[in-house]
Amino acid sequence: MNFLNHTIVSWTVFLPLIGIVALLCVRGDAAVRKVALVFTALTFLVSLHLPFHFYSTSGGFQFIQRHSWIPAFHIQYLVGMDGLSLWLSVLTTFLSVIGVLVSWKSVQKNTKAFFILLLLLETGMLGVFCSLDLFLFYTFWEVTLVPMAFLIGIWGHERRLYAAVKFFLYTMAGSLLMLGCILWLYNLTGTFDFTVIKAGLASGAFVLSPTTELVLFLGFFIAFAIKVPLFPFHTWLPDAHVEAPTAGSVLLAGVLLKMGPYGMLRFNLELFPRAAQLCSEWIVILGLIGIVYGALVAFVQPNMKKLVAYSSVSHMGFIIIAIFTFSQIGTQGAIYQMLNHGVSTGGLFVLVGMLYERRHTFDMKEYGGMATVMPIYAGFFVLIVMSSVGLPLLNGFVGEFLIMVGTFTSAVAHAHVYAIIAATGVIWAALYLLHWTRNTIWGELSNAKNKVLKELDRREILVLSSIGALTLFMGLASPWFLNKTAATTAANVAVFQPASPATAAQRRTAPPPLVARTAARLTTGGGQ
Amino acid sequence: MVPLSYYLALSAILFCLGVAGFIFKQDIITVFISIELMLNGVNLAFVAFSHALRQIDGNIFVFFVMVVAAAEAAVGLAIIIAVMRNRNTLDVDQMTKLRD
Amino acid sequence: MQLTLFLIFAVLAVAGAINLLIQRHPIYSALSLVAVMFALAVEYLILGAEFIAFIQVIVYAGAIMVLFVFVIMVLNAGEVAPAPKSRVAAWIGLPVLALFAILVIGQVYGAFGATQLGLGEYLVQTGPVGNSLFHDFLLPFEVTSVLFLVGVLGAVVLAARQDKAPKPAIAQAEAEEPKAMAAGQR
Amino acid sequence: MSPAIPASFVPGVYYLRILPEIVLSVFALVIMMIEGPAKAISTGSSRARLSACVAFIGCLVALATVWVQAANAGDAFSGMFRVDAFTIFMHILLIAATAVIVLLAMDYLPQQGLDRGEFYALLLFATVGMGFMAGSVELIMIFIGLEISSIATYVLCGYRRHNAQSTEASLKYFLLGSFATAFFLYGIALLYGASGTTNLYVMAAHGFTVSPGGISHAALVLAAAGLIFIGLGFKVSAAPFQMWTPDVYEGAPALVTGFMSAGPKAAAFAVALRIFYVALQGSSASWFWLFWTAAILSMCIGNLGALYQKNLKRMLAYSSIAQAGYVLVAFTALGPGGASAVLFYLAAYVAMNIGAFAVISHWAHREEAYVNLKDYAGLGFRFPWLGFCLSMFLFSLIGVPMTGGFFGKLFVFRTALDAHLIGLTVIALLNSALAAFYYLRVIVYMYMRPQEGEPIACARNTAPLWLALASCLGVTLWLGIFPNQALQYALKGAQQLLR
Repeated sequence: MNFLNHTIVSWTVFLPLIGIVALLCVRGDAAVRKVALVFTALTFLVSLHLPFHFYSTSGGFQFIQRHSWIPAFHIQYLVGMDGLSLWLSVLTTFLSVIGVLVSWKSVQKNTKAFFILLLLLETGMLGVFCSLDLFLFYTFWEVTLVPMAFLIGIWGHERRLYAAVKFFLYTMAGSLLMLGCILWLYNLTGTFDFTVIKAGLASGAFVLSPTTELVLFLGFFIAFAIKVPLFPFHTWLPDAHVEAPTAGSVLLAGVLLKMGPYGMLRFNLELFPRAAQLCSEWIVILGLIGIVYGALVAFVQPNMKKLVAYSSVSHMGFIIIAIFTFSQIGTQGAIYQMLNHGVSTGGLFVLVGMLYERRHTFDMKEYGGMATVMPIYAGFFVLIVMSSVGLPLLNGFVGEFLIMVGTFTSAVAHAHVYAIIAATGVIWAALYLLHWTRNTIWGELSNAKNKVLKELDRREILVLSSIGALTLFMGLASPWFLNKTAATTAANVAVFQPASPATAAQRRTAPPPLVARTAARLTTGGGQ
Repeated sequence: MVPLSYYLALSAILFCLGVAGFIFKQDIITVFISIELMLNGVNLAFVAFSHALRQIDGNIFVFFVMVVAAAEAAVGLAIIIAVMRNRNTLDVDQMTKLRD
Repeated sequence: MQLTLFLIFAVLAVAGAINLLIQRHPIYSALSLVAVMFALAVEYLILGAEFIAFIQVIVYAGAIMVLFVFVIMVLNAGEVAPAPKSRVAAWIGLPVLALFAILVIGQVYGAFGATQLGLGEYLVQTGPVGNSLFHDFLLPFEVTSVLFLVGVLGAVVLAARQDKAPKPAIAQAEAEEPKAMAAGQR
Repeated sequence: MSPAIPASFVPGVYYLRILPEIVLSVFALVIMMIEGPAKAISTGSSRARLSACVAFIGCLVALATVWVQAANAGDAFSGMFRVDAFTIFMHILLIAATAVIVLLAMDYLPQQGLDRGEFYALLLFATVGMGFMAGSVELIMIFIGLEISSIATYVLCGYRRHNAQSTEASLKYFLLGSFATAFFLYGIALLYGASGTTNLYVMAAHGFTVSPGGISHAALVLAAAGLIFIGLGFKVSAAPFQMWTPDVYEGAPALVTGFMSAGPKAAAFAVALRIFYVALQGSSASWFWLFWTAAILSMCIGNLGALYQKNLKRMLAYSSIAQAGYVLVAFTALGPGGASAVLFYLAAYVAMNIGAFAVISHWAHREEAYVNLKDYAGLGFRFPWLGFCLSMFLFSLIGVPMTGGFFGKLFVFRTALDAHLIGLTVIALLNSALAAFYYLRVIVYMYMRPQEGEPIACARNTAPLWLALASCLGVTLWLGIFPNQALQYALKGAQQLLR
């Protein structure tokens, strides 16, 4: 199988594109669905090659494939994977299969176009995670934007136009900012090759002035923060989620949001560590606001889909905190939590979507006592909600625990405070998720319309059981997952480790006021 | 002896009067005539330079400008006739079919 | 002597140009332009541009301007009543124009103030012009034929009466916008 | 006069160097000739179809002869015309654009009831003019080329001569175009006076010290640059000389609008490159600000104006102003980088813009009844391929990766950054974000809005239309995905331009 290692990434990325060609050739909605399923499943299987041939001891990139693409601009087709992108790619292929399955019946209009866009989206998302050339990365980044906007705008719910345009313009603005920064970086270094830029910046071959580094950092950061979405940039998310079709919501929450933290880990931290340290406190504070704010807003949502959307804002806050406290455990937890969030929030959207298919409303008041009419559904519902809450033995627990530990033991100032505030987020999550479960699943079956609801069919059971099994598996077999990412995360945070314990202790004991310190660092050039 | 700048000043004055005509006249044909006036102003500059430089090129240039002006006049007047047939007016301010 | 000649005809040309602007009826404007052209023809002669002076009279003033006058007569174009709206343009346009004139005159004066042009110092006769046209300027000379072809085609396309009007076009369009299409009926 | 003038005999190879222009003129003449006799023996439509075929073949032959031209690079006709990589690049671009327009006309003209052969003759003549604009290195030839293409375009604008809008557009374009030409000519006169030559390369080599008086001509050259800039600014519809664009684009037949926004604009930029980059190279510090200002104004006015347009032709008119602004951003970068960015962007722009107008002119129906945004509701799913093509062109205009428009913008921004025009680049980036909104609205209408009223029956899609759409789409994607070759050509053209 070794010969496959050179091309496996490309196969994974472009199999959905071949699927699009196949889709163009078939007629009839039934055939279209089957072909889409076959190709997403095939992509998933192919992508499983990756974890089984990944050397967990290496922190560098593997499965590298390099071709010259546009020599005049020194642009290469350069793809590869490290521990960071490995699981996210597999998550993408997995959720794409789920996406096809949940759209099986709910998408009746323009089916072929729907699945073409879904497959295009898959290619884009996979490309984002494995591109090692900044230009290629940007290309794939934008490629995800267009199909997602279409999925929301065409197959969405009532206010789909508003949501689609808002989504497109928000992310477009962010990505243009990133394009500007990529070009500037190219201007400074003369290459788009991520590995070269990283090595050059680390070794001092390319020198960025502190101001330049800060501006570049912020340019990339804002683009990613919009995608995450970090607290003040999150307003597009509830609209997009609520209006998107189920498959769109699943992929949006499951994968597209992960592109933000992925980008931060990959670019902001690896390329601009000084600026990252400089800004980390502000970002962590935004993340904390996001946790609390998202949870509180989720708690009062009557709309179930909005509830899940705001819970994403809250959950993503954890990941941001973990990333910007620069501890290896925390970063491990962040990656793991990205996967967990993809699985469990994706699962929550699937659950909401199944109810919507039956009742055509997201209003929580319309439901209640679903356990009596749909016991299997209720079982899966509770399982996935528990995973999202972070119940021990399930996947969410591992990620949140690692994040807490990582944050608490981090060398950054006020790490304890961050960890404690973040920990309250877990309580908030339990609050609104259990509140929701009580209102929907338990209680009295008061609404007459709910009495005739059909139980899950085989396809739906297949979808939910695969998600449910994954939550269990990831809860129990977390070392297998975390092993693969250990070397990468260690390399990732190595830059941030304090030179000696003494300096760390010094910093922790006497922290000057935050604002004054940031200003001082700006003026002195960001040095420690 | 006449300074070159006198000729150039005359040329500039004629050109500017042409521009003024283009901006302020309301009758399409007069607007077009103003453009011809501008071209005449330019021609004078060419001939004056030609003389100052002791070169024939400026003269030839004027010749071509006249040729072009003739072709432009033929087409321009045809356009004016077509507009007149459609609209029955030659007032620039009436040309308002295309506006925001 | 030369300066006197220059000034006389310069004043004539400027007067003609101003008259062009003042006159309301296009026919007077056209005739004013003819006057300007004659004055300029004399200036060309003073500058030794014999050939240009003659074709200025024969072709420009004689042929092209006659075409103008002819069209004015055919269209029976009359005076256009001044509209209040175009005064707005005057407020914006005049200062810009004045600025531009001062600028241009200033520039050329500054750059060429010292150069004197004498009468008869340099004479361009028809022979050298022809020679030059068929050697150095062969390409533009040939290409102008394309220009004239375009002119002919343009006149044919735009102004010639058509053998038959495009019937369905008008029928359909009339239903939608009757007044815009009224002219197409002829 | 320029050096190395053959005294009395012009070798035949000189004609090879203008072979594409000769071929196009001959084919145009053939069309003019067959229009007469054929009128007696055949009906209107088949006669026009014959003319269309002749025109298309003419374009193909002309494209083929560009290789002959390329094999005989060098100066021709006493240094009037220069065949270099730049000329070749522009020739391929312009003639190919015309070929696509001819294909589209085969579909558009019969549909509009305008099926007369003169259209094709005018188109070919306009291309001859543009070819001379691109290849000439002598101001007099540039002027004549400009006039040929302009006059032909004036006529094409008024081609729907029974329509008041069309003739009004023609009149507006004619008056303002001639006005601009006069400025251009005055600029030429001043340049001639300042340098004593009209050959751009001689001018560049000798500078502006030859003229009498021996006084510094910096101010005069700046005035000349300004005047020429006004003249060309009108032609490329750069702000603040853009005011005619929306009106004329709206009134002209849709296909002619497509042509106008592509060919003549590209040719005018080629002229601007030759004049400013070559002849006025030495005084770039003084004219740089003209372009800088115009770039910002064009982008902002174009994009802001387009936001409120309901008529698609008008919207694309404003968009073309904005696109001219992006080209001007590249223009301000100077040097071979700037020139090659201009060339590449023009190529991408021509492909995507003609493509967009191809769909619009096909969808417009008789008398252009359907050119408003609301007429596009539901188009995307009822005519998936037509919708797909239009969305791809619009995405390219937005600047989404994998399209020519994106790579063009990338090249422009990169070049501007290289030239340390950071403020300008930021403004351009902001503008392209703003522009996404109105392009996107068309796509939203096509795919996401329910159709109101009776569905619009689409005219039959003809083979020429598909060929034209496919070639525009192909070029747009080619320039977006594999731009390397085109980049190399653009760079080579730019280098030879500045040699």
